[in-house]
Amino acid sequence: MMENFKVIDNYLMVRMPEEIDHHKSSYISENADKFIVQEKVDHVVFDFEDTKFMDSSGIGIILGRYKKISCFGGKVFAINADNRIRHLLMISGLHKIVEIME
Amino acid sequence: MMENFKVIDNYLMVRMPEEIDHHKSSYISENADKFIVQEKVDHVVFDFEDTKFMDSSGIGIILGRYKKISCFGGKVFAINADNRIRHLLMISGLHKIVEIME
Amino acid sequence: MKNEMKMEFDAISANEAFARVAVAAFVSELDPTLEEVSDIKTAVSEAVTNAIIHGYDGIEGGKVNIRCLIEQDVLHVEVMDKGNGIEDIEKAMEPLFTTKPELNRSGMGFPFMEAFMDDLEVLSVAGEGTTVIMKKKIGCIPWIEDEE
Amino acid sequence: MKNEMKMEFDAISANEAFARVAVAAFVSELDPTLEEVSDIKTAVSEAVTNAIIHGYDGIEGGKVNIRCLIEQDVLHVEVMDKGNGIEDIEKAMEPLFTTKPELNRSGMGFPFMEAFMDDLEVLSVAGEGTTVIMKKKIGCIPWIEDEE
Ligand SMILES: Nc1ncnc2c1ncn2[C@@H]1O[C@H](COP(=O)(O)OP(=O)(O)O)[C@@H](O)[C@H]1O
Ligand SMILES: Nc1ncnc2c1ncn2[C@@H]1O[C@H](COP(=O)(O)OP(=O)(O)O)[C@@H](O)[C@H]1O
Repeated sequence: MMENFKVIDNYLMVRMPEEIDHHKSSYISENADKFIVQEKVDHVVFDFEDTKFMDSSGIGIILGRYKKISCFGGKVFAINADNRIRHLLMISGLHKIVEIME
Repeated sequence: MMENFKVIDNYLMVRMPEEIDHHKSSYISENADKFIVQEKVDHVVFDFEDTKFMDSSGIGIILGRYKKISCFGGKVFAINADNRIRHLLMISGLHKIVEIME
Repeated sequence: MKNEMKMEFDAISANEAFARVAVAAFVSELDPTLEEVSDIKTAVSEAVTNAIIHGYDGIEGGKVNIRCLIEQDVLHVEVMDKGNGIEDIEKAMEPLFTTKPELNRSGMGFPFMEAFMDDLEVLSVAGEGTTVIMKKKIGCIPWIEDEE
Repeated sequence: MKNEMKMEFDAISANEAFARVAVAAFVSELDPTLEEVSDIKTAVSEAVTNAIIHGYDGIEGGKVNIRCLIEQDVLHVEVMDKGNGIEDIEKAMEPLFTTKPELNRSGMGFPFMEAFMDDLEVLSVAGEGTTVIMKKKIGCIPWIEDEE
């Protein structure tokens, strides 16, 4: 699963799994944090290309990473988010802190 | 669902559903029998193109149709059967009465 | 149309996916849209996750119970645990309120259940457990009566 | 790895699909192959169908119970009904034997359960009901320990 994390310059790219729930979320959060600390990335990009299901655990993953990097000026991005994921980000208010890209 | 039954010359073509179980089977059997009687078809071709699941209810459908038409010299064919369906036909002994086509 | 189903399973996180898939499979006879299926899966996932991590603090040994009832075109779902219970239900249901931020919880579980189901009721007694009762009307009744 | 699940549902044919999907979802933590999933779905479908059409003669009102247990890499499945029961179990298990040929039954239910599971046991008391107990070892244990 480590191939789901890639560092490009000072960006961490996280390829989100097909199903994002609590069972899967700690793995993603812990590994993302490892990269943030060890590789000194500034920004995190969450790629939802493969994601077919997400519950509020996904919101927790994004929010937690945002809290870690925003104090140093880091930004959080979401790419390839389908309508449903955008809607979930919206009702959570996360569209205010996550840049949703086409 | 009626579009799953087609008469071509004296052949009845039955396009089998994605899931073949007892819940679905009476619909298929009853309609196939209607065509056999009303349209006077001799042979029945079961098309498994769409089928992703089948249990022994599928065997019952084929066996029942075979009994109806075999006494008049009718034959039963299976097309587009994947390995699993072939295996199910095999262990039921149905490969002896059903012609399995490529 | 009437149909009932109950299940009980170990309160471990591997069963979150199982629970939502099972409820989605149960409701499939109502011919829900993909969107409705996602709504139901999300809501069930939230309630079951809460039972596991808040009700039982992630400690194995507890059981989660789900009861589903289809009445006409309405799905009723109850998710129950015999865990910690909730002291202040009103506060718990506020968006972004969570008692487990250290576990990356977002406090959006109840708000998601409210957003995706037509009705949400939470019954809870501190020290005894929690029952979440949800309802959702499924849009389109299939236009042909199912055979059998 | 240990995990348990029980479910109870109305003995109606719409629940045949629900039951096999639920059991397949429960076993997914063992990372079964597609083939193993099909084997399990077929076996569960046979047992549940039998409970509905033979146990309860297709008459509504009965309940079907399923109990699943995962122990290490082995799935145990029990399917129970409180219906008619079976007079002669040995005969019932013979390939092509069926008491309901008029319903297009093929008599291949038990043979399929035997073919696709590693172990099959049938307990039945005429007038009281039937319990089918099946076991299957799932081939490949996932090579990384699942987190949590
Ligand atoms: N089944 C439960 N048992 C005990 N407490 C619960 C339960 N469900 C929810 N809670 C409480 O309600 C709070 C809010 O729940 P929720 O909105 O789902 O957000 P989150 O799960 O992200 O914390 C939880 O943090 C917890 O304190
Ligand atoms: N749960 C059950 N309750 C009562 N009788 C059963 C049950 N399961 C099987 N039987 C009996 O065993 C016979 C053989 O079952 P099976 O091999 O599954 O074939 P089929 O379902 O096609 O009849 C059935 O015809 C029925 O008489």
